[in-house]
Amino acid sequence: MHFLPDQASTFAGHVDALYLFLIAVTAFFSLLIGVLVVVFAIKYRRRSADEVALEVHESGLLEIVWTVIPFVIVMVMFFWGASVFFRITRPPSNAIDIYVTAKQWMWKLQHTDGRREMNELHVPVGQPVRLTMASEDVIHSFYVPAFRFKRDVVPGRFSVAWFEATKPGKYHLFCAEYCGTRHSNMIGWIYVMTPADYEAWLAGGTPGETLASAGAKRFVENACNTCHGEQKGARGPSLNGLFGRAVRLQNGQTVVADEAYIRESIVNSQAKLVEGYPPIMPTFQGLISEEGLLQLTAYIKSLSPAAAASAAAPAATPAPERMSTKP
Amino acid sequence: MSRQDNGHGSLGAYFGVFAALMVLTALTLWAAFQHLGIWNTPVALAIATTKAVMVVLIFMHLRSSPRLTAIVVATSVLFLAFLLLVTASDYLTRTWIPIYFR
Amino acid sequence: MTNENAPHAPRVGARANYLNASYGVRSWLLTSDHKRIAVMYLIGVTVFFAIGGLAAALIRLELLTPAGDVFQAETYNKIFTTHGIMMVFFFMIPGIPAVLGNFLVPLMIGAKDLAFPRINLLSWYLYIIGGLTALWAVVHGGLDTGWTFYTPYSTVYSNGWVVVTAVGIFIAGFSSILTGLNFLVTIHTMRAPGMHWTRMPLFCWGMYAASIIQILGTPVVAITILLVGAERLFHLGIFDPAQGGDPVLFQHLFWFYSHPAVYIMILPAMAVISELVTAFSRKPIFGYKFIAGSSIAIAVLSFLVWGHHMFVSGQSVYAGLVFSVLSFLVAIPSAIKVFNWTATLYKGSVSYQTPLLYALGFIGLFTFGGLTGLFLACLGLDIHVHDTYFIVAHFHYIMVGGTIMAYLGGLHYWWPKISGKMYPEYWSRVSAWVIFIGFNLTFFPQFIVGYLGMPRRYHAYPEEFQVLNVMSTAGASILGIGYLIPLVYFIWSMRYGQDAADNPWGATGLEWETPSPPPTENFPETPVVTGIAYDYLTGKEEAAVG
Amino acid sequence: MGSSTHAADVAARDAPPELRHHFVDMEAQKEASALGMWIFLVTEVLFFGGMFTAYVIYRAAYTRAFEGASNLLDLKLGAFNTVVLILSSLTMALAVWAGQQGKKALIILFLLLTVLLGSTFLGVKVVEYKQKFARHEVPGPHFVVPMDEATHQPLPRQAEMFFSLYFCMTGLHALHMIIGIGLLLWLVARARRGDFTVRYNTPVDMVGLYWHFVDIVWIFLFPLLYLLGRHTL
Repeated sequence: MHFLPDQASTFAGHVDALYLFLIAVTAFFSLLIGVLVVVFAIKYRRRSADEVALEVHESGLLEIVWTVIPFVIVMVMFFWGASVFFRITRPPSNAIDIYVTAKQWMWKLQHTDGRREMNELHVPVGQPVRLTMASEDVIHSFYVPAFRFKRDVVPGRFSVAWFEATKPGKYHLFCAEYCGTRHSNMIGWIYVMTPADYEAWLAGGTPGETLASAGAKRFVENACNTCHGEQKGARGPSLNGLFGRAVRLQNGQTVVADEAYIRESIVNSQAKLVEGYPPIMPTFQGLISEEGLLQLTAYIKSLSPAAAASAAAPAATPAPERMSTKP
Repeated sequence: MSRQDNGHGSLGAYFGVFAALMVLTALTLWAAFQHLGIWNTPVALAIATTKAVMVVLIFMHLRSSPRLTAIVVATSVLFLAFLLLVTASDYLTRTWIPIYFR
Repeated sequence: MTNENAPHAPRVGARANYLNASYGVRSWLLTSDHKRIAVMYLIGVTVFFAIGGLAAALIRLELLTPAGDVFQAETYNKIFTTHGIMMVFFFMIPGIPAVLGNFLVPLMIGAKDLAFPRINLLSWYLYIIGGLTALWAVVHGGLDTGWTFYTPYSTVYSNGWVVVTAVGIFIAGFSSILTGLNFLVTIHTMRAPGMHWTRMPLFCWGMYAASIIQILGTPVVAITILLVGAERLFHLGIFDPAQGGDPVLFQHLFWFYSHPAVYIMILPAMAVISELVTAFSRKPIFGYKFIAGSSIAIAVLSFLVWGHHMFVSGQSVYAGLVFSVLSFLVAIPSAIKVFNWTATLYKGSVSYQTPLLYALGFIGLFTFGGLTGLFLACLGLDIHVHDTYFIVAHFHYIMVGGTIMAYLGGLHYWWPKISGKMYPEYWSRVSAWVIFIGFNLTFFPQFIVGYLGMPRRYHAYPEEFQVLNVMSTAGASILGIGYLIPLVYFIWSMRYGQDAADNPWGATGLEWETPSPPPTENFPETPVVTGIAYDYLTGKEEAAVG
Repeated sequence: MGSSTHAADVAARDAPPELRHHFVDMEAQKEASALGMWIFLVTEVLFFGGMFTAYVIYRAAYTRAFEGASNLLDLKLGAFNTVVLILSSLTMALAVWAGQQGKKALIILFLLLTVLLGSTFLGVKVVEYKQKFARHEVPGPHFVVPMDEATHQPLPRQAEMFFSLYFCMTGLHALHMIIGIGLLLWLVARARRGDFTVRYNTPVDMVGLYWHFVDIVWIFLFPLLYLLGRHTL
């Protein structure tokens, strides 16, 4: 009977340390209160029917003490928790890309070289893996207890998160957000493999059509190239080298073109109008499937190979912006 | 406290507020067609809030009601502000790139 | 002055009281006496608790085995949704406020009745109509969205009775609003002369704080559920991402109410505990102002913390930080209360009657439950434990270990006043221990299986979690028996119980100055309050006995 | 318990018929009723507040779509409705004033005027809704994405969200108007029976508070729904 799941990611150790600290605090205060209550109940039990209690004066100091001490403790918890949380919010730049499509009651995982897997994911150990996830119907949640990794996959946007496996093995994959009848069957396995095994596995499988090429086909099908072509005076902004670049908008702000920006500009094209171009792009809300949006994003990312590597440039300072959301 | 009635506005106050509301309605209509850039919405909301405050103070005679009623009204506005601002804060900061923490 | 003379002569020796003031179903169903309405709520709340409890038993039965072999997946989903809805909206929210609050608030502040008695009766009818509507939906096939109605599953993909259940909850929501409104106006305008705010029993402070939340929170969930219903009926796209809607906005609007709602559940429980601890230590409360102040602080702060339900749902990082720090702050007033209760026991004259057993059980379990809440407020940890059984264990420690323990403690404590009869002391102590043991065996293993990664709402789970789930089901059966015992002896006591004295515990409080059970108009003439709340006679140090 | 007869209990024996048994005197009863109504209005503020939050969020997300769709609304009817509603607030206030004076004829006159104005408002709303049904601007399966008057291009598809919110907000507001008119007619019936005197006119006051609140909701709805995109024309 073990009380902690396997620690199989860089993140797991930090979370468990924090967990043990909170357990210590919980145990201490529960015991403190429990013992005090039992001791007082026994020591001051009513011995005769009309026995009266003893006068006890209220003490403001005591009240301040047991307000400040809990406050300090919870603030320590907060800062420690926030630091652990920030560790996972930014994918490192050397992460490999996996595109995940969640559909009612199964996970479709696609590697950039086109290899597709169902409810299973093979990743090399010691290599950060960035998941770009989209849902085709309801909210799902990609949860790997061994990595202490969980991220809701909300339909209507990309959910980007990452993990780095540190221990080869076979780990549970669960869907953690209730998503319907077979919610408990939407499970799978993450296979963390040593580099040698991973190479062998890669060699064994036959890579299918890469996402980027599927995206290119879809780019033409939806007549995107009529405006976003490379010819002079094209009506839409050129997409070469777009990914990762800062884009100046009509309202004067600049935005970093990440996956979310690409998706929003397809689905809700009027949200961020690029400077120097008329707002004539139709909105493709509900016209392109999640699969298609993933492919288009992969295609556009492939148009700027340099940018793809340093997609998550650390230097970008927070760009406060007019209210915008990714529905 | 207000003039002759036991705590309720007089006729003059009612007609005065009515006139003011009409003027403000005309003003907000006019202002809507002016190009004030990002100030269009704040101006419209400011006018609407003024009209609402006048209705509450005079028509609903909050001015001559016990202080507790004013506290109740303030609480509703405060908690509505909680709902609006905290929800909006999520949407506003969603595109901010988190500080890089390694 | 009883407003109607009793049709038959009252029982020999029984003084005129609110129970025998008039007979017949009409006299109950059209009553505007807050005490009778409280008893009718007691019956309604018990029925819905039984339904929710049955659903809980079925869940635990299914989870005995890793494979989903007792029910089909869809049936299991409908069962846990029924358990959630029945317990949250039809037992926990009305629970203590409607039963104990309705009965006691007028009595404790020296009033003849609530400010709006007929609206109080309307609240009961809205509660029953809402409850029956939700029950109708359950009987006709139920719904499988979970009690949270998350979109777009509830609006687009679920084929259960979402709209009918939403209407049921909407109606019951107004019962909660009107009860809160009644308490606020009563406490503000109808306190007896001399009953200043600082002399009011802490029970009324707890009801006041819970009413504030009911008034400010319930309308928001009402409109949210209305929008979900409208979206299903008229194919609007407000929360449907395919048409530009945002499911996270639904979560914001839903949790804006649903987190303060958990404080509607716990504040009345804390209010009961303040009464029990003082009465059975026979000693003024320690830190009256701090406990009353904590209730109000919780009521206000609870409206700013809802984001901790959405740390992993794509909410912005900075909003997550703000919600995390505020969620930690809202834990402080609860800690202050626990410390003050413990200090009240110090140098008291503690008598081990059943209400105190429940109170001490509450203090222990609520402390542990509250502290596990800090795990969820903590950003780094919530990533791992969100939507797992760790969370299920946390909120059951607060709701079952806290609110239900306090509810039973309060029910035992005021049973002489409500029914005029005493409950059997032996059996009540046995059931208190059975409940305490069964509860811990049920929910403590869930913390462990939760951190190991077992997700919530799973019909089938991996084998390695089975041992802990079997322990939990074993505990649930003990807990189930524990709850049946009080049901039996409370009914038994109404007929065969020993007649109760006006003040069986020797406690302070205006409600103990009325006969048991009190007359319809509570106080022949309005009492005048002179002393502080709980001004028990206390001896000096040197005069201490033994 | 001493047998000190409390001043209130003496007053209770020869109290006016409208005094409820659990109140000390009429003033306390009126104060409690007013506080109760104001607290109810707090719940209404937050009830509409939920929808205003959705409106604010989606307008920020789909500004172009919302501005374009808003310009399709009939401004003349909207402005006329605003004037009608503010006028009805005046007549309601006069009805409350008349109630305090106990002038039965004036109470009935002003109440009926308020009912008339409220019905006019609802009539205009019916006209507006019919217009939208005709132009397929009603969200749902047969919604047609309208043309943007400024650029003569079809509006972004999220314009349907604007109309969803438009119908939810104005629909709920209209429902509150219907309830208000029902209450006013009930007041007229009671006024005709002579229930309202200088000493007892609380119901008129309470319905007045409710009616003014519904007017305030429209005071915010009108600019947010009708005026937000006009500056772009």
